[in-house]
Amino acid sequence: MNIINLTRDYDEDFVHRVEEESGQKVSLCYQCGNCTAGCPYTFVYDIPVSQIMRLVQAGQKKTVLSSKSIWLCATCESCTTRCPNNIDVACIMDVLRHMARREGLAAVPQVKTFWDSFLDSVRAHGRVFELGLLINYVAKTGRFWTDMDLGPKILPKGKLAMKPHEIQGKEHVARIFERFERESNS
Amino acid sequence: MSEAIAYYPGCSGLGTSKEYDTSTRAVCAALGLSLVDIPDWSCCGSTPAHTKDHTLSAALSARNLQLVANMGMTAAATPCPSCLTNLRTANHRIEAAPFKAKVDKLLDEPYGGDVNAISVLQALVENVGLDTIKAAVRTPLKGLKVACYYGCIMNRPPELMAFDDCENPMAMDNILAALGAEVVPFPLKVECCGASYGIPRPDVTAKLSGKLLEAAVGVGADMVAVACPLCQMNLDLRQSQVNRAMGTNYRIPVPYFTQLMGVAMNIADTEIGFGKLNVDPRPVLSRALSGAD
Amino acid sequence: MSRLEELKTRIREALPGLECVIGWQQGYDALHNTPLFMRSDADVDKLTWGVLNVHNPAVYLPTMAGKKVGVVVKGCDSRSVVELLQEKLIDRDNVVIFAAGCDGVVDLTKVKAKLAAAGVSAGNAEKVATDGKTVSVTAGGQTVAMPLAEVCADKCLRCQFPNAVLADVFVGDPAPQPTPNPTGNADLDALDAMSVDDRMAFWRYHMDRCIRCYACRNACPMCVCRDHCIAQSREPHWLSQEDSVTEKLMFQVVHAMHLAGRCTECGECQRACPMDIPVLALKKHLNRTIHDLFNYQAGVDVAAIPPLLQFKLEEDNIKERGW
Amino acid sequence: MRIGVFVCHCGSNIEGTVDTGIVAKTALDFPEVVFATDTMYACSEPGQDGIIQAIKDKNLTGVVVASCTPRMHEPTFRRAVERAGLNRFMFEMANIREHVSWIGKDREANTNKSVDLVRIAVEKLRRDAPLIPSKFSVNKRVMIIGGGVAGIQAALDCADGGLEVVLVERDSSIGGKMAKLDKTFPTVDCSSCILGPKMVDVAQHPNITLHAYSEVDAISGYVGNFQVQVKKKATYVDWELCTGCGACMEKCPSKKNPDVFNEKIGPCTSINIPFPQAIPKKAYIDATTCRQFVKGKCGVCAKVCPTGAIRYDMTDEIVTEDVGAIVAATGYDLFDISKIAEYGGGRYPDVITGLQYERLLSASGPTGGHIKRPSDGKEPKNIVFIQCVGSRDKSLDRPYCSGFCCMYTAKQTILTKDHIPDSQSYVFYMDIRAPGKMYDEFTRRAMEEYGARYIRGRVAMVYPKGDKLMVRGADTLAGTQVEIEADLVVLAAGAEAAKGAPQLAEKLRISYDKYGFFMESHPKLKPVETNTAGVYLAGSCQGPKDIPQSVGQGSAAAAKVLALFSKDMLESDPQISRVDIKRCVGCGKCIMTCPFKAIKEVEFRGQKKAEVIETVCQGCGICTSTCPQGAIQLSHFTDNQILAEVNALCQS
Amino acid sequence: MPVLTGKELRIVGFLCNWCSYGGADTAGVGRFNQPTDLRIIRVPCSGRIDPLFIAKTLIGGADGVLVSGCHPRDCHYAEGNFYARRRLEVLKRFLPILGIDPGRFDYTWVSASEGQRWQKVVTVFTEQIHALGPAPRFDAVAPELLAKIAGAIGQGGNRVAA
Repeated sequence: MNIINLTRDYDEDFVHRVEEESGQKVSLCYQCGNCTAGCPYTFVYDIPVSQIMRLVQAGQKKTVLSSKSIWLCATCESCTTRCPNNIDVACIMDVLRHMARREGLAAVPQVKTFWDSFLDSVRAHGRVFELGLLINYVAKTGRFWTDMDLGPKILPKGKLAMKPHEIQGKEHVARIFERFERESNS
Repeated sequence: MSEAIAYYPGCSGLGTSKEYDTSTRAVCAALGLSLVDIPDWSCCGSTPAHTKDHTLSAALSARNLQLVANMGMTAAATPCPSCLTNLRTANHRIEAAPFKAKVDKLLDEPYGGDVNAISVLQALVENVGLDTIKAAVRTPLKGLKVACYYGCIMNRPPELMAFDDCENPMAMDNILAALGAEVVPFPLKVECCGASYGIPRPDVTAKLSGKLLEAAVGVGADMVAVACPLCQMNLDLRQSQVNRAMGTNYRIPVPYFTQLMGVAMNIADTEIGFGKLNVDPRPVLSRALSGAD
Repeated sequence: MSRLEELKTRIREALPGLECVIGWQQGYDALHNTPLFMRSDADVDKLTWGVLNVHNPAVYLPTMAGKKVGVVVKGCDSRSVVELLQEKLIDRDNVVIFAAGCDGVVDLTKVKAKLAAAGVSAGNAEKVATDGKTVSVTAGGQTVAMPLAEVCADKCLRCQFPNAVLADVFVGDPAPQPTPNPTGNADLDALDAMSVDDRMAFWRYHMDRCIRCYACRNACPMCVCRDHCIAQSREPHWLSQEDSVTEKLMFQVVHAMHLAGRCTECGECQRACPMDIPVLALKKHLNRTIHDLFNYQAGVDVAAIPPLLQFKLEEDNIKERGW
Repeated sequence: MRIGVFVCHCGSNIEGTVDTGIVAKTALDFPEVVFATDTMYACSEPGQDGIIQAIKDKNLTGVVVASCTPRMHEPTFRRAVERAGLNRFMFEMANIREHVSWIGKDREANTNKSVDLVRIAVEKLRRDAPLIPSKFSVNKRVMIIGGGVAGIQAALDCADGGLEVVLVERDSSIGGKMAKLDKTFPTVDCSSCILGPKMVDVAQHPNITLHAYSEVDAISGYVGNFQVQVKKKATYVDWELCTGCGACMEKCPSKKNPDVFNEKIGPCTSINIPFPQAIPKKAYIDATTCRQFVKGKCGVCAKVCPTGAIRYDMTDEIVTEDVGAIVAATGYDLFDISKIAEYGGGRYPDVITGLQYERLLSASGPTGGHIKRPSDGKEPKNIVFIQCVGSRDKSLDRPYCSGFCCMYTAKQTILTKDHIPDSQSYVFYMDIRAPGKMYDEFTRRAMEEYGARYIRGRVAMVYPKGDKLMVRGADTLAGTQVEIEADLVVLAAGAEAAKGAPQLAEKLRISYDKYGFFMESHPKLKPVETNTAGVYLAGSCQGPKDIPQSVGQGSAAAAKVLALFSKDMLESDPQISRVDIKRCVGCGKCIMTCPFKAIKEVEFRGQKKAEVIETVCQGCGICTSTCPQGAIQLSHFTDNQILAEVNALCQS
Repeated sequence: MPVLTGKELRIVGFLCNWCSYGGADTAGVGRFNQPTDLRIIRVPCSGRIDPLFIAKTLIGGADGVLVSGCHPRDCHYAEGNFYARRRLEVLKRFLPILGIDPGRFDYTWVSASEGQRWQKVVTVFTEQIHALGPAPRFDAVAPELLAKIAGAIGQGGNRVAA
């Protein structure tokens, strides 16, 4: 196990950025573990959420941003709801994902790919085109077996549209994405 | 008494949760709650948007809220908790002027910030009321044991959602009780089902949904009533994946609560759309309603 | 029977049980009325009612505390009576309030300006006539007609209470509720529009002109300290007698702060000022603050507790600054 | 006035960053200052002697000491000038240590600022007047409010000290929370065995008058002379006649009422004596459940009572007690566990509070001392204890530590093992707070000898699964989520201010914090005093406390009362408000705003005037800033004194 | 000499004895460095502070006034700070109409244990006063400004403001 040198390895800027972007004060956390206790995803996390909070407090940017946990959090808000110190933990997890994206990190790539495919679909059509999203995701990840078993169950129900529902204002939506990219690159 | 509220069906309402959309529309119409479609609404961005950026996420929601404002209305109802969370979060975050400025920069038309978003569930409880629902029951769901599952974000975090009890919500229970069903106390009402990990991490979703199905069967429920398209898909469509992963053999129907309202209110089968579910609730339903067990 | 005649009748009826009744009479010329203390029927004959009754007779009530007296009031005057009752400075059993609906009173400064503009000397006005809309002043043989709305007191322009809020005897029909005229607030609007530095210069300019005569205080019905005003005492010694702008301004601040939550904006301070200094603006500003903070207005409810003599554990409108 | 100024070096504490010599030299230029010097340690014996000597040598009539905060040594120097023959109020301090030398190193600025502070002290002193305290007599009776262990201790100590004691208890028996406990930590001795004799002593002590089933209705007066109205609530039983035989309870047909003494986990009758050791052991009727009151007919108890003590027509009665001091010992209440819905308290019968568990453990409890879970009466094997339920939780506005839960939970795990040897206790905790004598050893024993499994982490949720309760928590030390299939879940519900505490504080005119706990006068040096003279605190009404602390405070409060009553006459603090009767117009604004009802209206030559009640006035000065004509002035902080300070600072 | 020219501004503090004065003591005991401008006048309670003291201080030439008392509900005298809060807030809103920048006066609550909070309050407030600079004085209004105002007033009669 790595020894952390708390004087040298403490990334003050990282702590500051997390606090600023989330609007949360991480020093409020007293490590009771309630977030971990309630988190439905703890079993797949590489670092439980309470330890993510601890590592943020300790300024351990690299460990946190390269963790799988931040990509496996579903924002179910259990942690935020039950935190005795009123910390919006789910928001901090969101912010950590934002930061990881900026650093080019994604420890669970298929989750990021799925979310990106989703947003691509919104950007292209104004609304999500479910079948298109799935096809796009499969194409990007090569995970061609994804949900193949469900096809026979759902296709006959006539629920999955074969064509996207294009909206009239889809270029409005596309412009939101364009402006967002411009703003974040400036 | 006819009340009007803007209606935001959400993308899945056009696809995987069509039956939620049709049953919601039919039930609300029958109860005098007029749902007015938002012209040319777009996707709220759902979870993927807020995991990418909060400004982007808020802008995608704000576009729709402003469309509602342009209709001259001040409130919108949505059946989908994920849409609801995004719409409400956008409203909450833009209370801070610097954030609002950033959002407005992304939009064609800035959002004024004065459209409230609530769930269809909340609209049914608060705008329509249990008494009206009770009075509209034609076929009481007597003998049907239902577990009400709300999903993780219908009521959380409580400061944001500002509806019902966040640990033990009762709105859906009360509606189903009003329909005459026997509501069994379901302890995992607000546990997460695995959300959108069904595609990228089916193992995760299978495990979490499996726990929910286990608990529902454990409390003797005939079916699980839900209020979220994603929950419905995970518990119903992916039930076979759960069974495979957990070595179980569940076959429990997972209808939307609006579908059960439709049954009790004698709404047309085409609107209820039970045929679109994976596990068809009708056999269980007719067995329970006929008193045979 | 006119309002005035009915008032006189009712006062005559009540007079035997009263030390005196305070009202108004014509003063040294037709334009200037003065207070009237009616003790006999002959005194009652002198009573006047109308646009020239500018004084607030409530100012005399505290000095007569302990005696049973009557007072004739306009709507605005009645608020001072209410305030005095609320502060227990006079006894409800010892005051009989006579009132009638009021159509407004003139601001003599404005009247004189109109006369001057018409080239008429204001001295020794011979006759003043009014029909409720127009005031016609005859002086030096010339008659100048002026719309009442243009020469009435500012307080009448924003009047909310043309009829007494509290009266034992109310004669005639109540006056209609006037529509507020924004020009009644021109003084405060102008100050609001100024920069902070300009406001300092503004008060500096006026305080330079102040002659420290205390007429503002003496005319104020709520200045009940009278001989014990802290502006002139040694114990406590708040102000020196030095004729400096800061001491004079400080006096205005003392007057205003002591009226916070008590001032009914009767305007007597400003009317009495021989230098025409707009001292009422300070009190109006405070009243606005009191209303914003505590949703309170003085002189409408005898039973109310003034806002600065009470508190709430959590204040509705006071947001403390985070450090 | 001839003023002397003494500027203290405080060793190097002040001199290090302030040139005290220059400060003293500059002070000589101030009006009426005839003598100024710097001194090494003004508060030391030679320092004080130097001041006394200078007063005598230079005929000083007033003294300024520039040194530390007056909150530290003002009383010291006041005594010194008094020894030199001056009135002790002819003295002022300039705080040039805490407010100057210790907060910055700029010697020039510090020296300069010190000069200013001395200047305003001189200006204030020039307007000081000698103040002489007045004397008044003391009524040497004391009232103790609350008959828990703290109140019992205070009552017994006062009574043993020879005082007449009036003890007021809200419930029908004294004993408080301690009477409900089974055993006590860390000795595991029987709670009722050690409390019972004290309760009997209260009943039998000739100096103690006990008003049980009574509440304080109103309080007036001041230290030495309080008048307290006590409402004796209707018990519907004549306690002069009741022998406590219990025949009425046996025959009462209304048997299914939630037993408050048993924390509502067992039933009781409408006419009830809460527990066998109750003091007084008298029955009372709960009119909200009694059939005679609810249905208008029954009368069984009246028929069976051998002494004919039942009085259905009894009404509340007010008695007035005159006392010279009051001790508040009103204890605490428990956090409502149903507010944490994820734990299911109030929803699942087998989720209970620690105090309810005490009743299950107690031989006099509803299960006769056998641990049976409320839902089905089964003996639980796996028992989960959750700490900090409503403590250390900002989201519930309960950020404080309740102090004693760590210890009683350790005790309960030990007792559990004693009762059910094949049981297993689990304790979810965040930190173990065991700083008392033998306390930490005790918690270690629970783990090491009794095998309680301690898990460092909170619990997120409790939910039923079959006839078990699933407890899902975290083990933060292992960095994992954990689940336990429990038979019973015991929540260490946090301590809250007793219901009605703020209302009582208002009557007592003492401060209380935002949680409703009473405020002591000084957190370290005056822990049982309040800021209202003659009112003292004991026990958990001031904040959560365990039994030894509560007993200690009971004795401490008693010592304070005995010390107060050791004098026949009391001196009032003369730093109070005084009315200039000539200036007063009798408007009563001061009377309206005085928080202590210390000003009354009087008639003076036919005119209304305000008059200060010297013994009640606490010297806050709200009246002075309220009076428009400045007719009421707070001595030692008059308008003129503050104005002189303002002027000195503005004109310097 | 008392106000160091160019270095310090004239800042007067009114502190209640029981909480804020103690808080300032605590800050001293903790050696929490603070700017030196502030001069503290000790009063028993924030309820003793007649808002007129503050007006007097500011009109008299101080550059800033800081009032601090016990936190609401913690008043040594139970209610003094509740009255103070209302009166001080009224005064704060009154100052601008007189021509005094409201930023020159602030009030806050600091308990006897909050030494660090006191340090922050003093530091922030002193910075705020330095940002505002020396206070303009009524007896030293610039002649040009006076002439401008006098001119504006003169045109419409004395009572008309501008």
